[in-house]
Amino acid sequence: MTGLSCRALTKAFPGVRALSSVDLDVVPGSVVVVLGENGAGKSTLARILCGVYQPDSGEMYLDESPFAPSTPAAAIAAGVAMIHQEGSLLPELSVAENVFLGRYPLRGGLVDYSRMHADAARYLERVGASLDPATRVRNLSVAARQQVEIAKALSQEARVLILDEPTAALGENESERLFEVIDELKTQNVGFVYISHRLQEIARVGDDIVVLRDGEKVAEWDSADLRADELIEQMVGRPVQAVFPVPPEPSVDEVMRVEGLGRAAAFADVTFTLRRGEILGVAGLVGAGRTELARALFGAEPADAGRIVIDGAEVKIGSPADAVEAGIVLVPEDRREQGLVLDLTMEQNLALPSLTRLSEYGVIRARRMRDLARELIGKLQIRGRAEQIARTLSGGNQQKAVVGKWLPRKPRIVILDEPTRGIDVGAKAALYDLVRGLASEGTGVILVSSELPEVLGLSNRVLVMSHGRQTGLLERSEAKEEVVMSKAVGG
Amino acid sequence: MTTARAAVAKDLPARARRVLGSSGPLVGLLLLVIVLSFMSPFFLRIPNLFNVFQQISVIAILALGSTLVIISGGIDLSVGSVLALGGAVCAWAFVDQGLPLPLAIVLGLGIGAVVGLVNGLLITVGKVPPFIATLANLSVARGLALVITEGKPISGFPEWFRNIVTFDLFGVVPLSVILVVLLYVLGAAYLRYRPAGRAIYAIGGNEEVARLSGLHVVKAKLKLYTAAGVLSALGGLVLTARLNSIQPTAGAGAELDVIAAVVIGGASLSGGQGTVSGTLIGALIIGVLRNGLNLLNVSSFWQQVVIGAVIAIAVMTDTLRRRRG
Amino acid sequence: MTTARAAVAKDLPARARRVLGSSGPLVGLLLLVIVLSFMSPFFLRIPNLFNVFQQISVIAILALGSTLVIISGGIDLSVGSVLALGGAVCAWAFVDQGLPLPLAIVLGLGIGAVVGLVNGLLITVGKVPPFIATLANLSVARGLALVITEGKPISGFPEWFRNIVTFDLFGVVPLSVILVVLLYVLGAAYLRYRPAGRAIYAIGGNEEVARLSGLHVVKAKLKLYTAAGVLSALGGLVLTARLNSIQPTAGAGAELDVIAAVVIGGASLSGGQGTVSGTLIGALIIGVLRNGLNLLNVSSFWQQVVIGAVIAIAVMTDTLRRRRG
Amino acid sequence: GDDGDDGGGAAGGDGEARVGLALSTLQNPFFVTLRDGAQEAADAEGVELIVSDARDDAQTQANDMQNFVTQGVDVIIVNPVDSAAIVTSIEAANQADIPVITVDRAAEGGEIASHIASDNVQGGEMATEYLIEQMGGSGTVAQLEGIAGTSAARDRGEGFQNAIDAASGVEVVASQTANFDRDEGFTVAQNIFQANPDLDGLFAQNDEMALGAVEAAREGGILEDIVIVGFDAVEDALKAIEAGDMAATIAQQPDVMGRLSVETAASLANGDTVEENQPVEVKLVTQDNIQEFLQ
Ligand SMILES: Nc1ncnc2c1ncn2[C@@H]1O[C@H](COP(=O)(O)OP(=O)(O)OP(=O)(O)O)[C@@H](O)[C@H]1O
Ligand SMILES: Nc1ncnc2c1ncn2[C@@H]1O[C@H](COP(=O)(O)OP(=O)(O)OP(=O)(O)O)[C@@H](O)[C@H]1O
Ligand SMILES: [Mg+2]
Ligand SMILES: [Mg+2]
Repeated sequence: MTGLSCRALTKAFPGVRALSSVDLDVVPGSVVVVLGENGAGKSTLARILCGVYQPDSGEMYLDESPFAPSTPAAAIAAGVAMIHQEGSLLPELSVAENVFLGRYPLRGGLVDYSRMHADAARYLERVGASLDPATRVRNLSVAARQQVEIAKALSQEARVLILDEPTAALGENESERLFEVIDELKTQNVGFVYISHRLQEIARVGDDIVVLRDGEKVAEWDSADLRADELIEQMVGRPVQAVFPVPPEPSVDEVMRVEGLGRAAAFADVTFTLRRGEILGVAGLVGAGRTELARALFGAEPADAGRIVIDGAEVKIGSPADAVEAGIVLVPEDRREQGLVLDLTMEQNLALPSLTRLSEYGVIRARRMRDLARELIGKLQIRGRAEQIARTLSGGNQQKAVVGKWLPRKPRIVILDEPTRGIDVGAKAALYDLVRGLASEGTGVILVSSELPEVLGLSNRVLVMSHGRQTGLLERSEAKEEVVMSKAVGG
Repeated sequence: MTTARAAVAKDLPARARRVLGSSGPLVGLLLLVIVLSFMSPFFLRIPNLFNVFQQISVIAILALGSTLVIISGGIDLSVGSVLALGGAVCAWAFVDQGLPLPLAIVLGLGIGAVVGLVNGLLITVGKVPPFIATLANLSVARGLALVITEGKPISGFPEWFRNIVTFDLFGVVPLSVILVVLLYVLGAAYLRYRPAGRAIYAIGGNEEVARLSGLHVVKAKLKLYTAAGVLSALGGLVLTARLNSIQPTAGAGAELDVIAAVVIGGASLSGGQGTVSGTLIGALIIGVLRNGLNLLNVSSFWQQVVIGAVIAIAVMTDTLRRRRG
Repeated sequence: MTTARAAVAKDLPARARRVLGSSGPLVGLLLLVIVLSFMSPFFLRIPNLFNVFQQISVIAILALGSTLVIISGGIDLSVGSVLALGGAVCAWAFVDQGLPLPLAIVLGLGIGAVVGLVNGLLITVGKVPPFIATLANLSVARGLALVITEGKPISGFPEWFRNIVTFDLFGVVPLSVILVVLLYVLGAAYLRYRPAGRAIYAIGGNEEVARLSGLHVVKAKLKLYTAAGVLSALGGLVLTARLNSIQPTAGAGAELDVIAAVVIGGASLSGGQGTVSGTLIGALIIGVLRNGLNLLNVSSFWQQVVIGAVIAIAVMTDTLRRRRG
Repeated sequence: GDDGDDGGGAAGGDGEARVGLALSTLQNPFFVTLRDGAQEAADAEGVELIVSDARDDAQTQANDMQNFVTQGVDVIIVNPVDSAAIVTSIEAANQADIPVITVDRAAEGGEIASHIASDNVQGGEMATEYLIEQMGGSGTVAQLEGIAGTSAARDRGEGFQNAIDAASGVEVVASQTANFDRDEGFTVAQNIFQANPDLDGLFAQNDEMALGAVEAAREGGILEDIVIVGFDAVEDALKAIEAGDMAATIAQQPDVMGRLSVETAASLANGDTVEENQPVEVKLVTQDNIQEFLQ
């Protein structure tokens, strides 16, 4: 048969068997969806297909001839390209250069910038991003970067395209735009491997489904029209309640009051109160300034206007250290750049905010540190060991660690920026329980998320932002999807 | 998409900056020139300005190679030693062995290529950090230069060899200055218009991403370090021609000057950033400073204090300004 | 019972590694010692081994500070100059100004702290890259040392000052060796058991993450560079005591030796990795190599070649071995 | 040190002669003393002295010379880093009609108005002959070399070798570099003593290394058994000779060289003729004549 097919792929890392004897067929003009919990081996499989890793055993065939790429360059040359889960853009280069990295259009042996910019603009338009190709990627939002990644993969004109969680950072419009591109390419006989944790997308894009659990293929269907709970049960191995827990009733005591907060060129005039045990959702379109608000509340980039009052006293938050001192913590949206020190162990990462608390007479108790790490790993069901280097954890498990490291500090206010990005359904449910648990213990929670159902389902109240302005503050009962959307668009 | 439009507007000064290179070092250089021309009547004379340029020409040639290496995220500490080794091999071949001078020159450049290639192989195949690999060759190349010269300067080149470098075009522009300008124009064009040049920025920005994007990282690095070796040896030949002699100790400590020029010029030692025009300005800043302090007859002890302070202040105001802008 | 024993056995190498740091450099050191003891009958004698340790004591003291700085993702090029400045200030205060020696010592250490603090402020507040900030102070501190000493060595200390460093405990162990061991034990404990020590790894691994985890990054860096300055000055005092004199040129070029020791010891110049025990082994490798080549009376030209080659090979085999697992 | 840094160099002189002194290095007490001698003479003669320091780099020195020509000084005194490399700079000065005086080290070409120097080879011979004499005419010796490739290291090493070749029954068991540095002198000497426990004599190519060797010998408890000879007669070495720790050193009189060179320059600026060769005596300093040198 034509297309890409894999037989009995196996791959082990020190301490884990990431893939055991997995078969996969990618038929031209169709989309195989690969599902599985965090750490199930999805990215490992994808990386083998595109030459980043070599399998320990097993074979691959491309159009029936053996295919064993030893470098990404070889795979790209053979027509297999990939969008990596963790991003593969260079912030200091322009959008156009990122798109055509290594394949610049030339004229007389020299890079032809005008053609490169024109071509890049074409691909960008195709994914619905109207970005200037000359902009540096550093200046782009996470969502825009993801669109550049997609444009880059498209420009490789691959016959097999592997997408590892391409929509994790996209809003609904941008996602839909991507699906249209996929539909179009399917008609041109491109085959896809599509990895995602967003089950609601699957029926929209998928043709076949493969489920991995602990590195093994546990189920496959040649239709994507399946009920979510069925899929979940296969992935997790047990039924999971996919409904949002109703938030606990907050106390009347206010823990935080924010008045007229703003930061030049980012957002302005945000005013709200947060009560003890309240979950305040923050909704908005991509680029609305929610991340900027969260960072300002945490002192990462301090606000330059307005005031923040905690427990009745105005506080000056000029740095994250100040915020932590005041009992505010932030789970940032970019876990790899801002959440974890990737080359340190899980234990060291989890202990980072609590170093002084883990010491006695100024000396760290190694045993306590180890116990703390083990406890958090158990509590959050992180697939990983305390002494494992953080870089080698799967994306979703890294995300859990970023949340987990703050728990021992028993914060008064927790700000979560896109906390469920890239984590599996089971983990999501666990995280929702965790958030609810924090709230019921009296912690104030600020939840920033691009997944509207999540915000609406979890929050007591919802703050809506648009173009850096606060356009609404809705009670749970008023916060219906259409109302929030109209305010998010600018109403 | 207001976001996109805002981004474009925000990027406009960035565009200007891309064309001019970072303007910071240039401002620093101009300030220095203005201050010095008020302090010394000799400073702003045309011959003195060409003197300064000629005085930095050897360092500038070394720094061109180092700019590429540093943009790629590496470092080259062996520049000064390779300079001596290149000059020594050329002098040994011509003066001691009686080979024709053009062949001797090729041998001199060749040994530079070899040391550079060894640097590259140690780094890519041997996985030795660039700092250590080139530090090792700093030591090895210096040792070999001493062995070849038996520890003594070698001299005795024909007049025309010297003229290649010191002849003054139109009576004022030394040929070495023209050589430097030519090399820098080529370097700038390479970095901007050759795919291999662009790849250097990608490798320095994030080597893993460069690899995932299908670039041949190992090959690129080997080329880079070899080029840096050849340029260092070329610096040695220019020096030999200018002084009509090569000392085995020539260029000792040059690595710090060279790296300083590159970093003052706006490159980052963590890679991915830098321009050759910036480096030339960085080298000129150092050269102008030394020249000015000489003209003002500042004691050599205080000179070191002043040079250190000016470099720190120049880089500090530049980064602080850029941060605000 | 058997299981438990098996588990302990399995954990032994891992534990040993944790205590000793990465085993790679240690293996290199042992190999070197074995080879040299076959080549020279004098090498393996106890007094010679203590000599080597004592010979590296000054570099080791400097390298301790640099280890912390390098783990934090920085670099300190000013170590050698601060050594000279610390010694010079102490000598100037005692010999020229007639102040009591303890006060002179405090002044010497104090000037080290000041230069270190300036390094730290330039880096944190001035946003100057560590390479440039400390390069500037390499120049400034050396200039000041030359100014204070007027370019000449200063000598004339009481006998007891010398004895602090050179007295042989039990007839064989020089006090300077004990000082180094003590400092290294403290350094290791600090990195392992003090929250501030742990924070250094996080800062070097990813400064932004450290900041967003609520660590006081600026304060931590200021402390670090100040400590490195004090240690460099302490190295200068040990040198002054040992030679009963301080030269204004003392420690010139020491920065490369110091960084080499740290990196051979397994630290990464990109930060986040490294141990003080590794650094000590790195310094010993350099010391043993120089000692052995002296004992074998290898010509000074070839010595440089051999030292460079051995360092490259040592680091290469270590990284390649580690990569294989 | 006031290093003539009264800064007024730019002002130029009304009638006052301006003299450029291009030194190979100032990070060495020998040349600091030379500079001090020159400054003294300059103050006495009413000459403006501009000093540059090439830090032992031939290229830097070429730049320094170029800067002197640019400033139009009346006379240049140069202490070449490299005798061959300096020639082009001297020729440039000749072309600008600026007379050039060489001091301490000669140039291989160009027009030299006067050469003022002491002989390093001869000094090396004198020192080594005395060393052999003190050893009783036979035994084992070691040498501490200066920075590889510098002329002082070469010339003194040559003198050492000449004296060794002339003697019989003396064996050189080690010759290692300690880069003119006291600390390295200590380290390398210590290592040499380990490999040669019954070493009889040690010649160091400068006093700094000799003093390092003295400390190493003291620490090894063999200071009594070994004859150590240095070079340069720096203050610490004179004290060490007085105390009996060192046997001898060579006094080069750098202050005399400095003074003489500025006086010669002043004569040249006045249009007077000067001696083409002005040798400055080197002297062997031992315990017998130490009082002459100690002030
Ligand atoms: N380089 C590596 N070294 C060691 N272990 C690794 C490495 N890469 C992946 N692993 C491990 O292999 C397993 C599979 O990881 P993989 O990234 O394939 O998961 P995933 O299914 O993509 O998860 P997610 O949904 O969270 O992205 C995990 O246990 C992970 O910790
Ligand atoms: N690292 C950055 N550097 C420069 N500009 C940025 C950066 N991150 C975001 N921006 C810009 O800041 C603006 C607000 O982005 P922000 O991330 O706060 O929005 P958001 O509502 O949180 O959306 P999302 O996080 O989903 O992208 C956008 O215009 C974006 O382009
Ligand atoms: Mg994954
Ligand atoms: Mg956001």
